[in-house]
Amino acid sequence: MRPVTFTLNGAPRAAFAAEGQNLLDFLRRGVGDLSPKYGCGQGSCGACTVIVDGETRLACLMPAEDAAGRRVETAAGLDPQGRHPLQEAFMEHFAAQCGYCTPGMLMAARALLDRNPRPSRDEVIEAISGNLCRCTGYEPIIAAILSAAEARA
Amino acid sequence: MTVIETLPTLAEAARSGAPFFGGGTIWMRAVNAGEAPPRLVRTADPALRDIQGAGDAVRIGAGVTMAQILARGDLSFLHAPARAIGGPQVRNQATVGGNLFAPHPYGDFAVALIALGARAVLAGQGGARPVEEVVRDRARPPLVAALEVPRPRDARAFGWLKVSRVKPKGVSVLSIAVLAPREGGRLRGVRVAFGAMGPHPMRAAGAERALEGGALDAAAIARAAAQAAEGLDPPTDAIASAWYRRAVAGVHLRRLLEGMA
Amino acid sequence: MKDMTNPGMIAFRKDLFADERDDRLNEVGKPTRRQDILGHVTGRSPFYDDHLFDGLTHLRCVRSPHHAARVRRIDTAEAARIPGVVRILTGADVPRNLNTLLSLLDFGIDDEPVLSTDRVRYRGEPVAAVIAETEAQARAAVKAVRVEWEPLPHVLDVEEAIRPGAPVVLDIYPGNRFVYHGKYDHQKLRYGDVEAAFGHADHIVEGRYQMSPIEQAPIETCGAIAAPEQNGRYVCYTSTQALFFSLGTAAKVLNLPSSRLHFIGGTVGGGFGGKVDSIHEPLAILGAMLTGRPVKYMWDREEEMQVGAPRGAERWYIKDGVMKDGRIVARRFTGFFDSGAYTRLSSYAVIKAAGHLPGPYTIPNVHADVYCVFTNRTPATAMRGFGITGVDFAIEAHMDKVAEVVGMNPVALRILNAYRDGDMKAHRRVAKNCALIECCQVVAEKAGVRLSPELLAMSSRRGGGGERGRLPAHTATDEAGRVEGFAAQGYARRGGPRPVEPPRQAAPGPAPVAASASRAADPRARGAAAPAAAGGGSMPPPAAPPEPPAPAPAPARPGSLRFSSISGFRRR
Amino acid sequence: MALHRGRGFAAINYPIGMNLGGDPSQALVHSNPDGKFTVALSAIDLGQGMKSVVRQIAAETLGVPVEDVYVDTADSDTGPHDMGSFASRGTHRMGNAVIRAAQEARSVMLEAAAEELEVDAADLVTDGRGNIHVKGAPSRSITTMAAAQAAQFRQGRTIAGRGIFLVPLSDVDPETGEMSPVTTFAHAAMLVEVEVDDETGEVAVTDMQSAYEVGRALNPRLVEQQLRGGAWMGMSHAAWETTEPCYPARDHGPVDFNTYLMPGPGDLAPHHISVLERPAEDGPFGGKGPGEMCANPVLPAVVNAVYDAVGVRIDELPVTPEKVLRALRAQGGARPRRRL
Repeated sequence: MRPVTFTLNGAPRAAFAAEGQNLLDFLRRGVGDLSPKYGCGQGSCGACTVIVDGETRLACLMPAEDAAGRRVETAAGLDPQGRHPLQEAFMEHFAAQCGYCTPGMLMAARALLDRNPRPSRDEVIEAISGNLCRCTGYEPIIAAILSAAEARA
Repeated sequence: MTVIETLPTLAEAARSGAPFFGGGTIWMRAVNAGEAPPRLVRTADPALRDIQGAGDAVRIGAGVTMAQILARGDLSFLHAPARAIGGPQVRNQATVGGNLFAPHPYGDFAVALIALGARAVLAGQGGARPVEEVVRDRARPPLVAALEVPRPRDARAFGWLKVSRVKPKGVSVLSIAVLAPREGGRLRGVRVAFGAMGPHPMRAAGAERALEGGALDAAAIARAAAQAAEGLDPPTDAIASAWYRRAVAGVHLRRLLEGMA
Repeated sequence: MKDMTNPGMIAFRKDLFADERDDRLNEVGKPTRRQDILGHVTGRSPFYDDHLFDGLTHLRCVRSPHHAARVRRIDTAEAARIPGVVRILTGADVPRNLNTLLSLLDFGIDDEPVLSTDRVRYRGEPVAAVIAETEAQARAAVKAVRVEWEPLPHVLDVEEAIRPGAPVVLDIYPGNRFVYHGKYDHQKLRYGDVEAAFGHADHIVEGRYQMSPIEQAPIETCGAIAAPEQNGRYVCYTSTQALFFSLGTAAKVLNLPSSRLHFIGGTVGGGFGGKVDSIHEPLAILGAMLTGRPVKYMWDREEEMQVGAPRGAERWYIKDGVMKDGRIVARRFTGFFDSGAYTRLSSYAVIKAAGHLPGPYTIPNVHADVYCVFTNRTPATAMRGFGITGVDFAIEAHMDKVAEVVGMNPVALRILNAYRDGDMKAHRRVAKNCALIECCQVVAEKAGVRLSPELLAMSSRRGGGGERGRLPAHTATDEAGRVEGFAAQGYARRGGPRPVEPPRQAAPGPAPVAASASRAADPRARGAAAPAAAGGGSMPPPAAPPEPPAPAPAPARPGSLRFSSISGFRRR
Repeated sequence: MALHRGRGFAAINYPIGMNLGGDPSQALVHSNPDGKFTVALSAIDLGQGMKSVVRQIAAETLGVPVEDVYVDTADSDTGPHDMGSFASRGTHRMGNAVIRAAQEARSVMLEAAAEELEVDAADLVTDGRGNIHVKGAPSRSITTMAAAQAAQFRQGRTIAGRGIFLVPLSDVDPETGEMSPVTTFAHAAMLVEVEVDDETGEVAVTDMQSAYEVGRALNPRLVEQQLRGGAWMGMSHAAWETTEPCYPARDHGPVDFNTYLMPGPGDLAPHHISVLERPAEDGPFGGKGPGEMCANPVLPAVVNAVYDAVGVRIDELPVTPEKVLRALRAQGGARPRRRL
């Protein structure tokens, strides 16, 4: 076990990480942020997507200790009342069904809009291409992200 | 249970004899599945993430990520193959060095490096070896410090194509990279490489022979397409059968070459 | 090239069937936001794995690398010494180590162990379960369990499995076919006389259709967390799609009254049918019972894909008799559901499919033989459209061939043959509330498919019934596939009758059945009352495994039976 | 190289609820002292919107705003028995159980209101905005909150209701297959357009035009979620997915989402949907279950469209590029049919 001190959604946090523990397990069980989800542990589904120092990362593929000294953002850090434009757009566009991919999808979308406030449809598709959804057929998610971009512009 | 140990220098990592943990997209998956060896090593050496050289060749540290390459306007010739790796999250993590040893059906970036004639600088040994030789060494992969990648003199001389079933992020049915420099209307130093057409990225000797020394015209393209899969040994997997890969390798090579003509 | 500038419109055709609807409603019909949506977009929706427990342990299974094998020995000594290992479970630890999912509906013989002790029937079948402090330790210990396997012959194709001499998957079904009603090795549907009608048809159109296995692929993998509650109860957080079904299964397998189980779920990360099987709950609870610790049993993605039950493969043969004008006068099906190594829900799907035939069309002569076949493959289970998706693919691909043979527009062919209110269906109930014609018309209009004024004027509400609503004067029946040695009742009871000798099962196939007898159709509706005890997953399990044997099998007399279980019949 | 366009059609019906019935659902509804209602179930919401649709059904039946209803599911200690969320049974079975429970609770609420207003409960109506008033006399009214408080604290009544819905289990005749499978059917028709590459066998779905008959769209956006997502899954089943690419052999089975193929967001096609509503006589407000049938017509429609485009029939799913290419080679190239 080694101590990991980092920033989670703007607040300083510290917890112990086990050898070989990935960031997903560390955030969920070590820190208690349950918003990133386990979908594969293989880097193939995107449900565990978080933002580390401004870049999207698959928490299941990142050693927990690598969070040391870095800024980690998760869906739990958007708006607890759901007032972030992306959250509003996902609700308005019925862009979630089971909701399991939603936190990761929101983080992929957020990273996109942070660097590209007015993305094209193709740029949205590229940005969410690492995040699988089995329910919606993606179209409502694409529509929600495009509409959030418009709302923020 | 695996320990991921960070050593001060690449040389020490090389000496440790333990497998090297690069970006982690391959090793962390194995760690999660309980399939990794007890010890993996890595280094925080910043040189691994350096990109140098504005001249004929660029030296790319083995720890440079696909996202870093995509952020560099001067490396635009590498953007298409870098974008073909994983999804955005994977590209923020996957490294150039790690891609050389990514097992089938991964490793498309190495295909581009092979076609470009890139050489791998090996840690602790000095000197550089052609990437197509290095990628063969699957059992005991050497520790790569950097890649020396010749810039194509003419952007049109380098072509890239990845065929996948899922868009925009999907693993390879196959990938193709072609370097086809022209001198006085004739192709000189043609290099054609395929991904997912063998146990590791490979050069397509038949296609190269068909193109070398001639014009990039319909006849040459047809000859290259006909010989595309010569000497290659495509695998069967969940994505496609060996038969299918062999059947369409020439079609896709022809389409790529037609776009470069 | 596709044009995504308009990725999709939705139109509500309130003009159609308006006279059958009262649209003056306050809340129903409104596009109200989902009750759960705020939880979803804030990451706070509580899925089963979002419940944290101190001292949580992790359960992982030791699995067969063989399609079929005898288990000679399971040596857990080395695994038990791995640091962090809390307990290793084998079949001997399971109070009632044999179950079939639909036994809760009195549907099928118990056939599947929770942890197999003697024999495995598919690659991935579990024979032991390791409980350890961490997932990594559990994985290491699983690798350290030594199993001596004796590989056995296996069979993977449904039609090979039913050939004489094929390796037997389950001894209780020596023909590798589920037994229906204690009588036949398949489910029959007989309506009219297809063979006679083929003789009068202008065209015969035949086809063979195959669906491959498909993974439900919910993004949340299946699993459960169980922990001791106070007062001798166990709480179980689960991803199940059917809370009381899983509770009932756990109660039966663990020999516990349902009152000692507290199941919590309801917020599930996608299911699509793959979370009905109740695989995780019994083992997680058993682990909690034997260790006193919270236990999580969660599939990883590889297990979800290869060990988790898929939508099973189906193979269908269809033969149609068609008139020049496009009327289909006879349709015969032979269908094979690939159930994999155990029954799970496939036996149910076969009856569902049989009841669905011949699709949404009024065809005066229909004949179907549908088989639930056991192979050495991952057991199949439900998935979105269970029992229907595969045969709908077959029917509608076949309709396209028929349209071509008679030279008709494919949409017109559907409308011409579509069922309408008042028509008699092949399962001998009158159709009502039909809307196939209208769906076809709306799509044709949108997509610019030209239909004749006659076809555009047709309606599901007109032209049905009458001659189309009458049962056939004559229905050809037969006793092909008769199986001896099975009791016609009470399958699900342990200690009940077993086949006394290898049952005789005629090899079926797409060829016409050999023996054919006639009998007058019996339009009398049979009593629909079901015994209350058969319904519901919460039925308490029997206190002790041994039960009195059921009465000796009696020859079945059609018409004198009252339905009491889906596979078995009890005398009135 | 040539891309060939083709169109394919399919039409289906779909049985709603567990085949043969025998699958009960129960619901409990009760009011808090302030007139807010809780619906207790053990049904599962796995994304289809169970919590939301029964919330609307309960609110409609109770005659209160949807905000005044919360659906609590699934805890076996508090939610009564339900067979589960499968077989398109959720909306139909549970919706009916909730209607019955809500009707019972509503009748107590109206009796309580009648006592406060000193009128006959049969003369009372709800306005759906939280008020109960005498029919034709909106001024003689009481809020549901006041009625609930009066019931609990003055009159000693429980505003609560129990509901169960059961389609009795049907016989199956072993000889003829005579049975009552279900009581209602949903319907759909689908026209799919594809482009087929005759050198690689690749098939791209380029357009979908559909009509779905769902009884009643209890929530049009939830219905759209099912139809859009379900049609995507149908497309996926048609041309991408299988756990056993070498079926019946078990080799090369996918173990992750990189090798288990499903269409990505770049593979989508426009999907234009028409919704028809012919109420089911025993459906809750006529509703049927759209969640399963939405995928079914896409599979055959894609296969038929491939035939229309290049003249090869792929009768084994999924329609992989390899199967198309092998069939094209066997046929000696594309033979477009263009019948639609």
